[in-house]
Amino acid sequence: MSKYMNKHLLDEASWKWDEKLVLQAWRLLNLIREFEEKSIEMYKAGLMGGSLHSYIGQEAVAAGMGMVMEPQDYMTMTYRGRGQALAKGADPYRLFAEMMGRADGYCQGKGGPMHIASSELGILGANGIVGAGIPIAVGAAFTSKLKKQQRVSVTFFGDGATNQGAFHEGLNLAAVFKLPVVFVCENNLYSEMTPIKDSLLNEHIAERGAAYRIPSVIVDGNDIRAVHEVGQEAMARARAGGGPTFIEAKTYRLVGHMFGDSESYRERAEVERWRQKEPLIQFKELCLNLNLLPEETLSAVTEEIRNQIGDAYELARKASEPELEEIFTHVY
Amino acid sequence: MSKYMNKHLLDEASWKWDEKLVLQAWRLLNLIREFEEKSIEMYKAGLMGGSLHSYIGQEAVAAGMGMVMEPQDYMTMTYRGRGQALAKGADPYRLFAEMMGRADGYCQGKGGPMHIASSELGILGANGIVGAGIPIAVGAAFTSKLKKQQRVSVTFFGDGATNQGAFHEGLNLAAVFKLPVVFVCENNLYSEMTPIKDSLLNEHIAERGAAYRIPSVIVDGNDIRAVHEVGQEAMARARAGGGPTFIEAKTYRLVGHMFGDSESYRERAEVERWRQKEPLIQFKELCLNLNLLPEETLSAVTEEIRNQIGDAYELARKASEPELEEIFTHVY
Amino acid sequence: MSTDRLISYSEAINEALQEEMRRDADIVLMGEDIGSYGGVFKVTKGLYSEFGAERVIDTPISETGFIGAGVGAAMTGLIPIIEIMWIDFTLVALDQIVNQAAKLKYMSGGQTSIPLVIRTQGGGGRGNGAQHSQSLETIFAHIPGLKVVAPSTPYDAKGLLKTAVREGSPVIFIEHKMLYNQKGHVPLESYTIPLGQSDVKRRGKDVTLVSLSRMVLFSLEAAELLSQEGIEVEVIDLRTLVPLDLAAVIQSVKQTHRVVIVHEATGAYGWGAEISARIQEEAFDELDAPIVRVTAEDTPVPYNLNLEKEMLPQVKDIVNAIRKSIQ
Amino acid sequence: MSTDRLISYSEAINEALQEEMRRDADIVLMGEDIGSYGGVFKVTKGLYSEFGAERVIDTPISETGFIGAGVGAAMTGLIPIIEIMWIDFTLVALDQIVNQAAKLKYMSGGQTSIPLVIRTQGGGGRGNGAQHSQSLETIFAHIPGLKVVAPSTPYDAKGLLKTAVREGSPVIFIEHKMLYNQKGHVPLESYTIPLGQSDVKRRGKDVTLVSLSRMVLFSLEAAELLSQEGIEVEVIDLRTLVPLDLAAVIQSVKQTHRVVIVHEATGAYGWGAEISARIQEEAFDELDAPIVRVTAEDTPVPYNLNLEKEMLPQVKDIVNAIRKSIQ
Ligand SMILES: Cc1ncc(C[n+]2csc(CCOP(=O)(O)OP(=O)(O)O)c2C)c(N)n1
Ligand SMILES: Cc1ncc(C[n+]2csc(CCOP(=O)(O)OP(=O)(O)O)c2C)c(N)n1
Ligand SMILES: [Mg+2]
Ligand SMILES: [Mg+2]
Repeated sequence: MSKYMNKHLLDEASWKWDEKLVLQAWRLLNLIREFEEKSIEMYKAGLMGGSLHSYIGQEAVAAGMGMVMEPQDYMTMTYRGRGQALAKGADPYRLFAEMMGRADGYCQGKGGPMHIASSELGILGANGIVGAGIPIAVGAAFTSKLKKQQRVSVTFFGDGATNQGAFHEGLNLAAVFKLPVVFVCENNLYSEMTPIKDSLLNEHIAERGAAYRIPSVIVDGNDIRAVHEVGQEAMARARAGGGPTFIEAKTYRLVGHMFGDSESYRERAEVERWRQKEPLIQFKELCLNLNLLPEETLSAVTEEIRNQIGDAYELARKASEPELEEIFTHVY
Repeated sequence: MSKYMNKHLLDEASWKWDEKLVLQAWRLLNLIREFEEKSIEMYKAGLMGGSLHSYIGQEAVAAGMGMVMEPQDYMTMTYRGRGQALAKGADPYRLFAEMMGRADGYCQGKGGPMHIASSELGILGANGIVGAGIPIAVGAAFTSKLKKQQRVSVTFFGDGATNQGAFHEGLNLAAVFKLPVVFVCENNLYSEMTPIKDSLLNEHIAERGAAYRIPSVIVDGNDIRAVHEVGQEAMARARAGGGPTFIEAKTYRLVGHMFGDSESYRERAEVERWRQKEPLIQFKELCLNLNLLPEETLSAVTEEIRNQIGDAYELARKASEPELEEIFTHVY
Repeated sequence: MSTDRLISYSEAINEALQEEMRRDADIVLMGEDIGSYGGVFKVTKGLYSEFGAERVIDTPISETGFIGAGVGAAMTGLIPIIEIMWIDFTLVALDQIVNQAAKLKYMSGGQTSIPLVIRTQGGGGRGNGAQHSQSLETIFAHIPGLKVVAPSTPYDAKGLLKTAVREGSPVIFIEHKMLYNQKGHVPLESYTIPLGQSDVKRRGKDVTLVSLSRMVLFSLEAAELLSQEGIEVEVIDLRTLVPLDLAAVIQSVKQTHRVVIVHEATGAYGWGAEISARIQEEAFDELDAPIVRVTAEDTPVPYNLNLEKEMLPQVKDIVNAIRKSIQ
Repeated sequence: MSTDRLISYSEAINEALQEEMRRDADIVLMGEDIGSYGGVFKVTKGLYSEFGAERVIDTPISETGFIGAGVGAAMTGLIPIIEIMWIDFTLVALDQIVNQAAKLKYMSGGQTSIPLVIRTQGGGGRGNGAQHSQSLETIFAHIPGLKVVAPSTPYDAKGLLKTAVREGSPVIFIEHKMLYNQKGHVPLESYTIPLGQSDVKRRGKDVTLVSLSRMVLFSLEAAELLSQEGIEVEVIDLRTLVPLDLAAVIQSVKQTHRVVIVHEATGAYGWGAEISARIQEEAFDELDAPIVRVTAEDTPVPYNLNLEKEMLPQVKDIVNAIRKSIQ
């Protein structure tokens, strides 16, 4: 293994979170899951345009990183990016509103689900072009470095995105200029309907980060604790002027690439195997086994968030449409 | 070091070429050098359009590969590519004619020095866009594999080109589809006026080949024997269905990036140091030291080639211009 | 057409691919998820099982890489048909299309041919947002060396694609996402349609309307509406922008003396301008009124479906434009 | 202009960069070999020594990477001016220009601004061949969200670049390789020129000629020649395609009733078509003759210098077109 690459192993014995962190993690995981479930409902109800790319199964990556990002940090993500937006502090109401194209949406209904952005939250934007958000995040890190701002850029992308030229160019720039960027590759084993193993030869995608001499780490992306740990280290390195880090979070999406995907390219058994390891169940069991939080508290949080999401959704359904003249604003 | 990467070391003790090979090598080295010297004369005389990117100092790479390529093999190269064309068997007259935009030129004067191509020689074309020839060579290898043709694609490019997205995507495709491609990266330490060490962090560019799990080898690009040896192995692997090889040939261009380059970005002393190691002097000394060929023979070859090049040049100067109507042919 | 059937636009394209691949073993398909999955729009359905992984190739997400590989394959004896899932993604690979595929024959003095088809789909109407709804045909049409096809019906799609594959030079074949499920008459017998031949989709004596792709359908709706008022619109479907069948347009203009051009691409510097400029260059004295263009507004495509409708040309806009033209 | 001097087009651009960088510390330059070497066309000469490696950044050869980084930097408080060495290379990075820079403000509902200038150079005339001689301004002009500038003189280049930098939105600033050494009057005093304001480079009553970039110089030569015959051509230098100063063109057409449009871009689907279409849309009754376009032929740019001349518009072609227009 290259000296720029390592496999993260959580030290179960020494691992310790206070109750606040545990609760934060559980809330975030639930927030994303509930939001995603509701989004499917919304899509089925015909309330959205375009396609819906669900994040179910990958929540621990966004949530773990969300716990270590500061409000001033920058973020880019993909069409599958509502989870990361929530983790960065986005308001579910404004997210739903955007997905339904309403004036109260983050982008006034002009962006849609693939283009969530929030300048106040440092969310530079989700991107519909595979790989394109990577150099943009690198550029934000460039500003941060030049202006000595200690703002870190976190960019989320998939395994398949690592085959794009933009990935290559973006990583190299960050490495050469030693920029405060954290590259988070969510390896969910598929790029749309194509198994990633058919699209590259690397056993670990982290090999690709290491090729630019960027410290690269493989982490269990379904374990929020693990993501949190490597994320924290990466953010600290970036903030201390140590340059970029590449994180390969091994995870799995439990639903289709987009709503309507027949999923003919994978066995149900494979999905079921991964369902056993899914981040919420995993973390819940941990909480119970280690007596971190009682079952009632956990369920209460889930319930509370479910209600919160339900309310936000209902509110968003009633939100007003943008004025037609809005097509002409914000062009230049 | 990655198991996909190794440093070639010529075994001086066991190295052996018969006289035919020695002569072939010397001829090729001289052919390219004389051609390049004459090209500068031509450019100075105002007989060419555009820019002239000289290959002086890097001849052993093209020549060494030229010795191992078969006529049916495919090749792509760059604006700096007359050397490789000669190594692949191109006629100096038709090259000069093309550089002067004449009807007898390989491209009827419509391509110019940056776009030398010869379908009969398998030269798919030099390219003016950095990195762009790489996927094209990969595509030719694709044909070869599909049609079971045993034709290998050789693609030449510079160190700077490895920062382009097209490089990344091309190498990955070749790796995944296990195509018969030999990637020859001529690391001459500069990408135009920028030292390559300012544009990437890798100590060896071969690291980048290895990142795709392509067998990658570092070779002394100024030693035609070394290039020949690694080239032979790479071609054999490709022909046997073993897939691509990446060769990093460490070399140096002894003249400016293009004619007129002030070379303000490097010390004269550096150039002089490399001049000591330049491929022709190196090979000539070897021939003399090992008694491979007598001084007279070597000089006679140089002389003969100089005359041949001189004649080709004079002939090309007199070649006719293409008809003006030719602007409308070959568009579709 | 004795053996006429109704099939969809995507089925028609699928048939063209299948027939051509059966005819010529040098044809290969490349693209993302086009193999066993059959493509996200299902256009390549069944081809993987018939022709196998050697000829129906699932590629990594690297459009520059595989379009470039397509160019190299085309130069060396194959006929690659490349699917670029959305036309918006051609922009990550435009160098290989514009600097390479379009120019290599010319730059090599005719030594090389690039028999390459890039199939892609464009247009709006599904709320896919600004990066998945563009109509970029003008960009390609402006580049010498590329032919540009954009069919409006299953019949045309099949016949034109079969020709494109045999053209021996790079063809950008632009499908429309909102047409995939549209059904139309397609004979069982094999046929081809030459590039550069427009088609009069409706005869009329009052106005010449020039369009292509989905906007032909909108135009026909508009023509139908106006016909009820006694205004007869001749709807010419260009089908290809390069080569351009200007002769047919001019001929019609000589009858109607009025022109409306309809396209889904944004207006400014869009292809309608070329048609307009050409008509006034070649039939200046025939024009009784200014040529009117109906196009998308000069903005990115907004996500909200109402806004998207407002931004893209609609039937009512075409009706208004025709009225304006005959005033 | 009391302190008038003659300086070259490249010097004028260099001055604009220097003045703007002194004015605003958020401006950074990015590009290949622009640092201590000063750029292959020497346009950034001296800036590295004045502003240092932090603000004058030599990038790896990765246009997608550093244009993308420029977009990200622009969103977060910097004003990047990016040099793309040859306009032909924008094609390796068009996604970042067209799908990102041009759309992010819109897609974010106005939350984001992209104050970004892409400086590049195009055009033929040096025998650089098909991949280094293109005039691609039409492509950019067709994309909503991009402003497009192409100056013909040192004075315009300086004034327009200074404005572009302050524009707060993406501007494609296209220089011409054959103009870098052209000298012209540039005052010592600071000035700016608004985008969207054309300039009458020569007054005339007989024909309105619309052009930009190097072709303005050719057009002025043609006008000079014809003036000797008593034909007075009004030469309008558009200077920017987006925004487009159509009003000035229309005003002139109302005097001359004849129009010639001259550009170096290939003709088919080139920007001249838009000007032509717009004029006939807005001044149909003013036209006494068909609008004539003088453009490059619809082919790649051949290498041979004679062929290149034949393919690109020349003074004699412009003269002929004007004659044709006033026939
Ligand atoms: C340049 C480009 N090519 C293709 C697509 C179509 N596309 C959308 S998502 C996707 C798969 C991406 O896979 P991965 O990066 O693994 O992310 P995941 O969807 O698994 O989160 C593809 C091919 C695109 N959006 N952009
Ligand atoms: C896409 C692209 N960007 C920039 C250039 C301009 N350019 C021409 S050669 C060159 C340097 C290439 O360096 P390298 O790959 O090391 O090759 P070398 O010239 O040293 O042989 C550059 C930047 C180009 N031709 N294409
Ligand atoms: Mg994936
Ligand atoms: Mg180099």
